[in-house]
Amino acid sequence: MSKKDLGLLILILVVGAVVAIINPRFLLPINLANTSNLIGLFGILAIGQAFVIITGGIELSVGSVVALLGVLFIDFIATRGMAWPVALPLILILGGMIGLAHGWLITRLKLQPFVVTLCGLLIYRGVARFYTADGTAGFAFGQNFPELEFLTAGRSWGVPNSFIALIVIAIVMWVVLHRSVFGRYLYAIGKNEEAAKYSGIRTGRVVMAAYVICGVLTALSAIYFAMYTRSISPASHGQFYELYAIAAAVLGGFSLRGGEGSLIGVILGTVLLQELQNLVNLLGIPSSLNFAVMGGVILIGVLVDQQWGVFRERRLMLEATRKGAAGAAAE
Amino acid sequence: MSKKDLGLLILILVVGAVVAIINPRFLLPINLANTSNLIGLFGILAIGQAFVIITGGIELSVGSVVALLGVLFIDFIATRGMAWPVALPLILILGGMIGLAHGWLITRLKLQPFVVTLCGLLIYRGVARFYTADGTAGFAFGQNFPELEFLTAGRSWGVPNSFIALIVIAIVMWVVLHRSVFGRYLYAIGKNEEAAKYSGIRTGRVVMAAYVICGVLTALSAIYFAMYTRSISPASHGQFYELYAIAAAVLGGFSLRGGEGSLIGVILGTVLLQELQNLVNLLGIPSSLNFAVMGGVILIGVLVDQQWGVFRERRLMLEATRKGAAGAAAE
Amino acid sequence: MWHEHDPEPKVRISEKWEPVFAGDHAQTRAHRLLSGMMNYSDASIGASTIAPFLSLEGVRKTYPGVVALDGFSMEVRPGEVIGLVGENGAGKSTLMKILGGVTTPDTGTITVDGVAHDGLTVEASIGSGIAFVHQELNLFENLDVAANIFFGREPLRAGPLKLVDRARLRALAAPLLKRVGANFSTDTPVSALSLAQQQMVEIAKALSIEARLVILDEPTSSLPLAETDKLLDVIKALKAEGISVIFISHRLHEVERVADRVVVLRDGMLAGTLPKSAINHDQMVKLMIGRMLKEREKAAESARPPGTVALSAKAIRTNAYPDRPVDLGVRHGEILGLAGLVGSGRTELARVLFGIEKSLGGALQLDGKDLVLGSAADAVANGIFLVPEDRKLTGILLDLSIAQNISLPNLPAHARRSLVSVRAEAATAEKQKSNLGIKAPSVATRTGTLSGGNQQKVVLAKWLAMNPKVMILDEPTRGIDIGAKAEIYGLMRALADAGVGVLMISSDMEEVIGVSDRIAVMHEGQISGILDKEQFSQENVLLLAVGKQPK
Amino acid sequence: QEKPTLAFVVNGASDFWKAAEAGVKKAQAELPDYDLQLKYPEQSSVAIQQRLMDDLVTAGVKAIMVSAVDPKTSTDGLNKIASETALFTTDSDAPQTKRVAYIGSSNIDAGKQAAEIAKKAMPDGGKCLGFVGLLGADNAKERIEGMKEGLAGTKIELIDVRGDDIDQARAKKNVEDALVASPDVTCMVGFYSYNTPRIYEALRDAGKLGQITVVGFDDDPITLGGVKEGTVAATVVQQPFEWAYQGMKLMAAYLKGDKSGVPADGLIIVPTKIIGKDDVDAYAANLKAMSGN
Ligand SMILES: Nc1ncnc2c1ncn2[C@@H]1O[C@H](COP(=O)(O)OP(=O)(O)OP(=O)(O)O)[C@@H](O)[C@H]1O
Ligand SMILES: Nc1ncnc2c1ncn2[C@@H]1O[C@H](COP(=O)(O)OP(=O)(O)OP(=O)(O)O)[C@@H](O)[C@H]1O
Ligand SMILES: [Mg+2]
Ligand SMILES: [Mg+2]
Repeated sequence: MSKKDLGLLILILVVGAVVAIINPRFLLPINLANTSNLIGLFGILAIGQAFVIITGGIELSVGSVVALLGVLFIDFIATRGMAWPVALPLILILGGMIGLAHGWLITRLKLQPFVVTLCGLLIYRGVARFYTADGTAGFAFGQNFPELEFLTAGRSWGVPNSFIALIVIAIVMWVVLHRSVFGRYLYAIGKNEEAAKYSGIRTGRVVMAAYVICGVLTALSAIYFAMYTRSISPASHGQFYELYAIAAAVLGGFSLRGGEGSLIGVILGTVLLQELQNLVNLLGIPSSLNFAVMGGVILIGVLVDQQWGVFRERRLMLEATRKGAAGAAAE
Repeated sequence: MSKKDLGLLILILVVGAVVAIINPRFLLPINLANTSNLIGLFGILAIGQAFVIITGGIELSVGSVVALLGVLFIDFIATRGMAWPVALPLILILGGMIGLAHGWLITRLKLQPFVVTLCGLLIYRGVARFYTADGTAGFAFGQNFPELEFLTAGRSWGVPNSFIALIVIAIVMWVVLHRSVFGRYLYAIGKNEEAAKYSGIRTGRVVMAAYVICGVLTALSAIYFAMYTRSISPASHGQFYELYAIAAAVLGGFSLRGGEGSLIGVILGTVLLQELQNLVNLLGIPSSLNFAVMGGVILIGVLVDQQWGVFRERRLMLEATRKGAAGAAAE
Repeated sequence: MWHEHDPEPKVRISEKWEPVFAGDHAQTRAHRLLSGMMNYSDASIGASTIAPFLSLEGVRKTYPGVVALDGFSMEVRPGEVIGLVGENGAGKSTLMKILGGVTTPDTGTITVDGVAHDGLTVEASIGSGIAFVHQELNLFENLDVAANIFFGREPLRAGPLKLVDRARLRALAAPLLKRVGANFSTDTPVSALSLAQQQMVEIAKALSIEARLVILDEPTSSLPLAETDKLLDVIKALKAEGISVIFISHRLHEVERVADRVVVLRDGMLAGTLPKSAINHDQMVKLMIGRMLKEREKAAESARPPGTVALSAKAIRTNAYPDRPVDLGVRHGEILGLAGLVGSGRTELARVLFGIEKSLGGALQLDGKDLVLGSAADAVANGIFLVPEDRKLTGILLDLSIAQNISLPNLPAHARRSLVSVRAEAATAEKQKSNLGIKAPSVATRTGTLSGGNQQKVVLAKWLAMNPKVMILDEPTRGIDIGAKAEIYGLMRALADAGVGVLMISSDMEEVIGVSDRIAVMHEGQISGILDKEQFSQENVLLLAVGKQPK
Repeated sequence: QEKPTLAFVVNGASDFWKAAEAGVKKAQAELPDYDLQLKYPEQSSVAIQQRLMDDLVTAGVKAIMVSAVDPKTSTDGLNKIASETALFTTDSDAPQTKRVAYIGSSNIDAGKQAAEIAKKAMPDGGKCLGFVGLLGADNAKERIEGMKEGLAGTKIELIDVRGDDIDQARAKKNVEDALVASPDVTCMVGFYSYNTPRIYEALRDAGKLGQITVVGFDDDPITLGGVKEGTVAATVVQQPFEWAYQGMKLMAAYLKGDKSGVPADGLIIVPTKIIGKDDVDAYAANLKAMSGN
């Protein structure tokens, strides 16, 4: 765990302790379970985003994809009677295809990631709304899918299964990002794509793979969100989720210029954001201030992190100078 | 006018011609006036955004600033009884101060523009909602400000004054961007900030000035928007306007990497976007498809532009090759 | 779009040019000098009549883990040309950056016109008449040439908006371009210029500043001979106007030709100062690295006869000259030098051979078999490697460690079940580090903090750690010190002796003639001729480079 | 915070709920033993509202009255809340859940009342265009459906309804564009509280005020002003004040064990009212009095 991640962890614990002192109900198992459920949902989303951000890209269409694929998933299993073990991989494949399309436009046709995914944001939401004719996709009364519901919204030993899914995904993705050849390529491309190309890396494929991973993880979280809300009005479902995901990554130490950030960081970023949401509700802060609190904390977090870095560097410099001076004096 | 701008102009005219053929009412003076009014409103916003994008930055808080300053403006003149000639400059100064704060955080504290303005997006909306306690800020029935209304929502010789304002601002800003030293510095910083610094430019100040300009123009358009809707519910007013502004700039040939784009381009981008909105309503396209149409056209526009460039380059090459071959044969 | 290529090359062959590389003779002379080794210092020439206008006193600058400058002092007098030499990483650029106000020293004072400063800012530096051409290019490719030359000092029209007087800007820039011998116009966008042409713009920019001191940090690193001559003339003209020049170069013969005084840096300290009379190649080398060089002669001799053709281009056409087909073959076991003037299309050819760019026509063959390259990855898979011209942009990843850079092209070989083994990576890197003598605290050091020469060695190391069939080196010794150069020549020869086909693109005449087994010369996108060892001469290369027949 | 807390959770930030806030305030004055709260979710989305209620339950709220964002399909989520606290619904019902009771009005009936207004204003028939925020939202759908039902068999027709995603600039532009695209329209209906004022202003700017029949919903001050002026035919108002006031008192009583206030079918309908030119003054005065409370 890096110093940066440790700092974030401490911030999370301090905020948690303060909230727990003001309102001890914060620590009730039910509250922790509810919050960790949402951490699971948003965490999966944020990990996907992180893979794209590492390459120096950005994926703005996440919220719209959550809406579109959520609508499709519910429509498939609730209205069209598709078996969920068929629908689920189908949705994941669709997510992967969306990612592939983005990656293709970005790497082959050389469009800017911001532009491609901004258009995606607009298009997918439009399609989702058109698909339901602006109506709501949801389950009929009494329609149940016990196994699916257990997997997505159920709990094991009191822990939400969505959170367990996040942990599993995080471990796998940690290995991929920090230990594998592919992960190294991602960092290299994020730092300097040209130089990576000159080292014989097929950068196009690697970047495309990052978008596909993001697409699949987004699709997965779309299913989780759909099963959590059990109803989707495509006009608003998932709105701003891309911002949550990006904010989690940035809080977790990712640079939007690419090539920086750790998987633990993005998970901790998600935890902090959800803790803040929980705090606003639990402490009775007017919900109109919810956004302001979130924005304020991100800003302060990033600022402290940045200033801390500057401070440390200065100290190192000073030390080096002093040591050098001492050495010179001794000679 | 560059080739790129010309292409965009042709696209606008072609789309306009098609719509006019399907529904001739598109060309009614009243429709043109209505649409140009909104072009004025969004155009001012987009010019501000363009100044920031040139430096390689981004301003995501635009929509929230439109909401916050709009709420404040209406509150000042409608509820607190401030004279509008006082309130108006006050709001512009507030906008400038917001820009200054962003510029300061970005240039002095070295935070990423995306992060700073994302936090702004969250914070200002939160503050706006808190300010009205999630209520609506609006004029009482019959509350009138004839001069202000004439300036903002009135027409001169059938042309909306907001559009005239845009033209004036565009001319001034064209000179600033394309003819002044400041404009030149903006382009240079957008391409290579380090090198600009090595040339003795106070890059921090220049970038800050760009954010201040963006803030002031955003404030101005916030006033225009407030006088157009005459009522603001801070939870939703101005949502996604930053995306419109960015989309207009990108359509107009700006690169989010900085250092590229022209003022005419961003205006034409705004015109195209508003033409599309108008088209959706006039052709009776389901309003759920509004977003999808916008996203689709931006994507196609950017793609065509990009592929056109590739195509032209190839043709030039081919020609050269042919000429060379012919020359070789002649020798 | 690029500018029209002038059919009549505006290149004159300088008569004054004489080779410095003179083999044994120079060697013995050096030994003679060394035996009576004098350690020159400022004091020994203190009799100088003109007072310095700028002086540095005990300047020290440290970076984490590195002491870049260690109590360095020097002074600059009006109208003198100071040659500043030293190994890679000796601290030359750091020193200049301090003068240019880009960095501030930890301790020490800078005295300008009798006023002492702890450090300068960029504005203060420009204000006191210091013009600076950086080692790494600092141009704005979205602006045109004139705008770049006068950037930050644009002529203005009257009025509050500070509008640029564009006509005057162009009028001011045109003579400067002429002076540096540029063949492009003032309104060419910089993005359309080659690296060497960009370097000319940088020099024009330095000339445009009403300067008392012009600092040139390796301005000739990618300039071929003719342009270099122009630059040296410019320096002499400046001196005649009473302007001081600090000239940094690893091409010592250039220093020899223009410098009034040579300051030698070693490990951040003053190794010595040579007055005009004592300036010679071997003396400078001796002070720089503390020993004499022998490797170069060895490098020139081929241990084996050349083999079959390894990589050949058949009527390949590139983006730079779509109408000119190129035919060229590199044989196993030889070093094929590729010479040519600025913008003759050598880099473009290398990019096509490496698969980075698609050819517009023609075919490639590797060992007689047709080869289709879709990307650099294909080239690497076939054992064709490229050491690119622009190190900072394409050669290495400045933010990665040395070890990570070296393992990058061959990562799967350092991985088990596609998980990277840090140990294997470090082992490879350590081996290369000691083989090439890369100067760095450890292989985990960030590459960006290394000096230019050591960065170049890292680029080489990453390919040497694999098994090349064909190695293309584009300006391999650009910005590399004389010692390291010799080492790199040795490495190239070792590669060739092991049967690798080596294609060395170089603008350094001395290097092309001294190292190659054959020399191909490019002229406006085509191979105008290939010289065999017995035809080697400076004149022949230059004649071919301007499209004439060799003698 | 020893006092039991009762929460009123709305479906999104809107002026509409300001009257409910007044109702909660009035109820608070009469129920000193309870802590009454009105909560806005920060966005009008199921997930966020669900999260808000989960957190309220965690914070120990004893009873919740909710205007669910999407009641039809949120059965499980609402049942989860209902299993942990006393759940009431308002604004739009969720009859399939285990909620204790519903208090509110019927949007279908409101739509029918809008049809009444149109019929009265245009005895000779006409063409109506509707404007709404979210076309897919239940309340919008029910109002539109109710109006269509009410207009069935008459010469008045609702030809299209345009959505604006609660973007007021777009709401106004939609009206402007409609005036251009469909010059033969004789009546406009604003289905959301802010739609009627935007219609009013766009007509005023175009000089068509009075020529086109405007049918309104809710009681935005501009709407009421238009009614008084005669340029808005009439408006259909709900009574969120009553929902909140009666609802809070009902919840308090229910928690004390007094279940007499809950009817057998669980439906407490507070009827919507048509406010025409004649009743507008009285209504506005009442509104003012309530919020002054
Ligand atoms: N920004 C930096 N951070 C850390 N170390 C640095 C930095 N810049 C320079 N150094 C170190 O300072 C020393 C001097 O570097 P400098 O660039 O001055 O060398 P140089 O003499 O110009 O070499 P070259 O001939 O290769 O250009 C080197 O060891 C280098 O690694
Ligand atoms: N992609 C391109 N399209 C058009 N022109 C190009 C392109 N790349 C390079 N050129 C131009 O082609 C010419 C040949 O450039 P190249 O870099 O290959 O020459 P070079 O022999 O390596 O010279 P240098 O000494 O400048 O490195 C230059 O004038 C350059 O501006
Ligand atoms: Mg250097
Ligand atoms: Mg080259």
